[in-house]
Amino acid sequence: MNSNNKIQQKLRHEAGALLEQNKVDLIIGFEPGSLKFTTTPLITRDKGDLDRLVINPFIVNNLAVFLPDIKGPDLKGPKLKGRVAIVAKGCDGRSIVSLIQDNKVRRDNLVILGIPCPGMIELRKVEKLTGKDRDELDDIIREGDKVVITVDGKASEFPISDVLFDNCLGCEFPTPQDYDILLGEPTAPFAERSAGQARILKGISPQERWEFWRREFRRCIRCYACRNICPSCFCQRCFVEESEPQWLMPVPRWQENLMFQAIRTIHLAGRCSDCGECERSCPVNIPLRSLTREMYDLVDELFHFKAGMAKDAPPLMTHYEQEEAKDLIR
Amino acid sequence: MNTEWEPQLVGFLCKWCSYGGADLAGTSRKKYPPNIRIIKVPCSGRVDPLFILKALQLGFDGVLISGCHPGDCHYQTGNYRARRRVAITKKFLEYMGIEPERIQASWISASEAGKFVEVVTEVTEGLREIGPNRLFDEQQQQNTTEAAA
Amino acid sequence: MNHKKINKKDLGNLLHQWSKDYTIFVPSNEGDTAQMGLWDGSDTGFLDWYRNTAKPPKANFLPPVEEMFRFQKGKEGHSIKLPSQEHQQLIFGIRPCDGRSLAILDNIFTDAYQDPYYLPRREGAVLVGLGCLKPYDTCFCTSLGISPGESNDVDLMLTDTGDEFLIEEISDKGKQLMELTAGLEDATEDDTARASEAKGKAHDKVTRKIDTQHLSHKLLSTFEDETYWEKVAAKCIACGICTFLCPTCHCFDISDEMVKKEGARFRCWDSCAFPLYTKMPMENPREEKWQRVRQKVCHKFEFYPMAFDVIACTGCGRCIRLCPVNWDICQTLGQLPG
Amino acid sequence: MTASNRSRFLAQGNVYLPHIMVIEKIIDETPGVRTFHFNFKDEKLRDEFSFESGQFGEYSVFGVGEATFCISSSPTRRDHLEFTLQRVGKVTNALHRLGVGAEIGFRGPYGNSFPLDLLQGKNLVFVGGGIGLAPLRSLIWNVLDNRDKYNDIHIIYGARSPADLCFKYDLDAWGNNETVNMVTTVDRGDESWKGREGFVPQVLEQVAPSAENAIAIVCGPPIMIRFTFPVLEKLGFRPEQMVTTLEKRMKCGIGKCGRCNIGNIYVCRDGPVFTYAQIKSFISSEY
Repeated sequence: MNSNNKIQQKLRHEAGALLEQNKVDLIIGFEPGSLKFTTTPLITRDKGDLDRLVINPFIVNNLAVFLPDIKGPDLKGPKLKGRVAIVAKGCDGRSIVSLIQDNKVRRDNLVILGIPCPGMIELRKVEKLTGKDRDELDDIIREGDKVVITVDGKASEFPISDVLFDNCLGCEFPTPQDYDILLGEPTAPFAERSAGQARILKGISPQERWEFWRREFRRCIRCYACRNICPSCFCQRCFVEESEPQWLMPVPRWQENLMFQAIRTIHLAGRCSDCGECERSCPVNIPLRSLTREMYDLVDELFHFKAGMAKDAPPLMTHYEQEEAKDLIR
Repeated sequence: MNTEWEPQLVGFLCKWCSYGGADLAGTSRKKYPPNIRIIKVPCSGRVDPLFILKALQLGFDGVLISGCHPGDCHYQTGNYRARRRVAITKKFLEYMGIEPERIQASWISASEAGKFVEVVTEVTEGLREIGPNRLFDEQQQQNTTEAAA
Repeated sequence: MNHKKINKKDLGNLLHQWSKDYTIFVPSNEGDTAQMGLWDGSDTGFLDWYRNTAKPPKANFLPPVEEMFRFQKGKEGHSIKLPSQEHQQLIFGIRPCDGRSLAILDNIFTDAYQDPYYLPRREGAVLVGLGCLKPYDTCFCTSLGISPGESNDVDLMLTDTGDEFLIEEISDKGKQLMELTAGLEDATEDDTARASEAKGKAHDKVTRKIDTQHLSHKLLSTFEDETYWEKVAAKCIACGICTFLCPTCHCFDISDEMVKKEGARFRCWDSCAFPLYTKMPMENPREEKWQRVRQKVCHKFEFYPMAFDVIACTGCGRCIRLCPVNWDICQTLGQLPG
Repeated sequence: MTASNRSRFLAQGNVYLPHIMVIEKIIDETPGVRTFHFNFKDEKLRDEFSFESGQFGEYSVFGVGEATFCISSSPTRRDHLEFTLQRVGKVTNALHRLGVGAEIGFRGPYGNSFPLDLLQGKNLVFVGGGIGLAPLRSLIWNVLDNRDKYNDIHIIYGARSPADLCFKYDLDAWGNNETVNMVTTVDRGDESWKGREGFVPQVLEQVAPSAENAIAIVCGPPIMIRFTFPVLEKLGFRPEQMVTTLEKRMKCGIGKCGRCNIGNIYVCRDGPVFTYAQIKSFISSEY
């Protein structure tokens, strides 16, 4: 689309200037993926790579995941020494701020290239809508609040809300909270955000909810994609890898799987920006965002805290108010 | 047929306040339900959500976290942090389907033997009402009242 | 050789017949995730949507987690009890790439020591292959000597000829099964011709290619090229998707559990993508992410062929299709310097 | 060397099932290192079992897990088996908590062994560091029990401090053996230490055993091994004259679980004993 093209042009230009003027050492952005309708993270020091940078409705990854020097248990990320310019949508931007709050990255080492985000297209939804797999689709074109999907040469139009990620539909802050350069004009969130609330389990009994999760987590293979794709999961050593004491067996049984995800989500309290990457990356389609969004809403309800809004604010769990959550304690 | 099920409760008690309260209850020969197993912790702020979930996974029917009253923490702010943690854990696990009655928190000072007795009694009775913890059993939870009936 | 055929509408009856001797597994969709699941006894609706499973059929032989044995501590010391095993499974609809993957896995589980869990399952199982007419854009099986419509690694091979399936006997086991199977029609020459046409078409639909010539040599000369591997690995998030869901990855972990004097030893999938996999108390030979990515690539395309003379990749494309950052093995192989 | 061994190890039945063993004696070697004497609970198996110096086993504490250690006793001494371990993790900690009479699981022996046929008639130079003496010790006793088959024997052993020296009873025995040239060294001595000071590779260079008709057998921490090979080369040893045993994280012990590979070599199946010539030709530098 036109505006994307313009933003893309500007991005390449700005990124090139930053590298050229030695203001940053590394660019983290998106380039076209190897498959139709996909993009892939581009992490480069090479100016020659920059004409591959893209902005389109498929730039789904939360690139903040690459920022902490150390990611996961003894798991070193790419060598990010020096200053980094990073492309950030609204949710990515909040993850970055959250990392700054947690002292995982320094603001003055970053140049944030903000993207006002109109929402990303979820291919699973397109597949459901058309009854076709991604590779069988001819084209997906976003036109404002419509999307035109072409299958077997036949184009059909749908409202954009039919194909956007739930977290995009429920997004409160599509424009990054903190940026150095904003590519494009700030965007407003969707007026009607209830579709993205993800409280899919409200109104059923605790037993039914537990039964639901028990069933879902039977499928989990413990590939840890949810953890490794998550910018807020930056522990050097994850509790599941502790051996003394061994909190969890490393085997993918539903009891352990469920406990892993419960504790992981609790660790995300006040950090999760609802980017939905955990759910998107899950190879067995466990609705993980239902959990993270619940946590997102919970911290807002209980402590009026939203993750990644102010880089100078203390992280949720290191802070307290005299009067809060009193009714939960006897 | 009629099973002699008794609720099993694990209590993480802060060594400065609540543990003293429990101690006092004992030395002053107050009666409280024998269903609680007490683990002394240096501060209620030491209680990791993992402890709570692990206790439930091991089959305990409920978990009680107890520390000093707000403002009285030996380490100044430990209990305030515990409060945030407990609030989030309790509410979140409720969403996952764990009955809120199974996760309880209280402020009990070293002199409040009476409150300790009261809290343990109430929590135990609450657990008796909701029945045994079958959360992590392999098979789907049958009618929980069946065992009690 | 004379082949048989069956009308698609009668497939349920056929599976029902087989279910008397075998536990039947068919492509099933659990929570939008395709895998070889227990057949419910009637549904053949998978024929409408099935292209390939996300969870590879290796899971039926090397399950994500299995109990190796149980132990008990009594007055007389420890005693060990082996679990009983259900061996007679029939997997319907396995794709040629996945058929090959099991043949590849057989190497490792028969090498030097016979694996007492995998092999009995393998020996007891019947694989009914189903030719692939609609390969994904991630498929590159033809570069690895596999044709989407044909397989010598299964026991029976089915080809979609429109309203019917042509059934070919591939192995002795398949032949025996056919002898016991009633109610099948003989295929005509016309049927066979239509089947081979379908196979040819399918073969041409696989457009993604890798060049396996000199691959081993290139990997060897690139092995110490840290810059290349670091660049390749930069966007990898080191999760276990590509290895767990790879039909030929077979690495596993062994761990114990004990509750109240009774316990079990488990074996479960493990992945070279995880740093803990090789971590020793004092050092870790593959601490860095790029070393682990290199290990994954080299194991499949260099080390495994050195040991067993076959590339440990079938071109099924799962690792590309399911990767959350679109890390593409074909690109990595295609851009190898040297 | 590996191919012939493979068929020999072909096991019957379930290879993952451990034998129940009983701990008969525990020796504290250093504050963190213990030697366990153990034996098959089933007395029939005591006679049936055989192994060679350099082979290893998988030891388990039921309910905790399995870990890999070499058999540190000599096959020439059959009344019991020994293994030696440092407490570093979950399983080793659990093993250290066990007492005499406790039961452990054992499966093995796995892997290849020191090439005795190659060593016969040669001058032998044993170079060991720290707990790395455990596999060497099996071989040294093996050699000493057949003393007439071998020529000169040098043993150069070192540890960080006098307290870190393992198998002090063996060191004494070898020191008192007139047919052995025994040198013990520590990185840093204390008041009571009257022996040599210095790192093993340096001491090796000072002792300077001749490479003529000799084989060097090296085992110790990786850093020591890396510095020892160049010294041996300087002394005139060819890569074929240097033998070592490698350590990797292992789970299955039988070449299936995947983690102990170096290039196309599985240390558990193709090793753990290699000549330096073999290691040099590995594709991977990950050893």
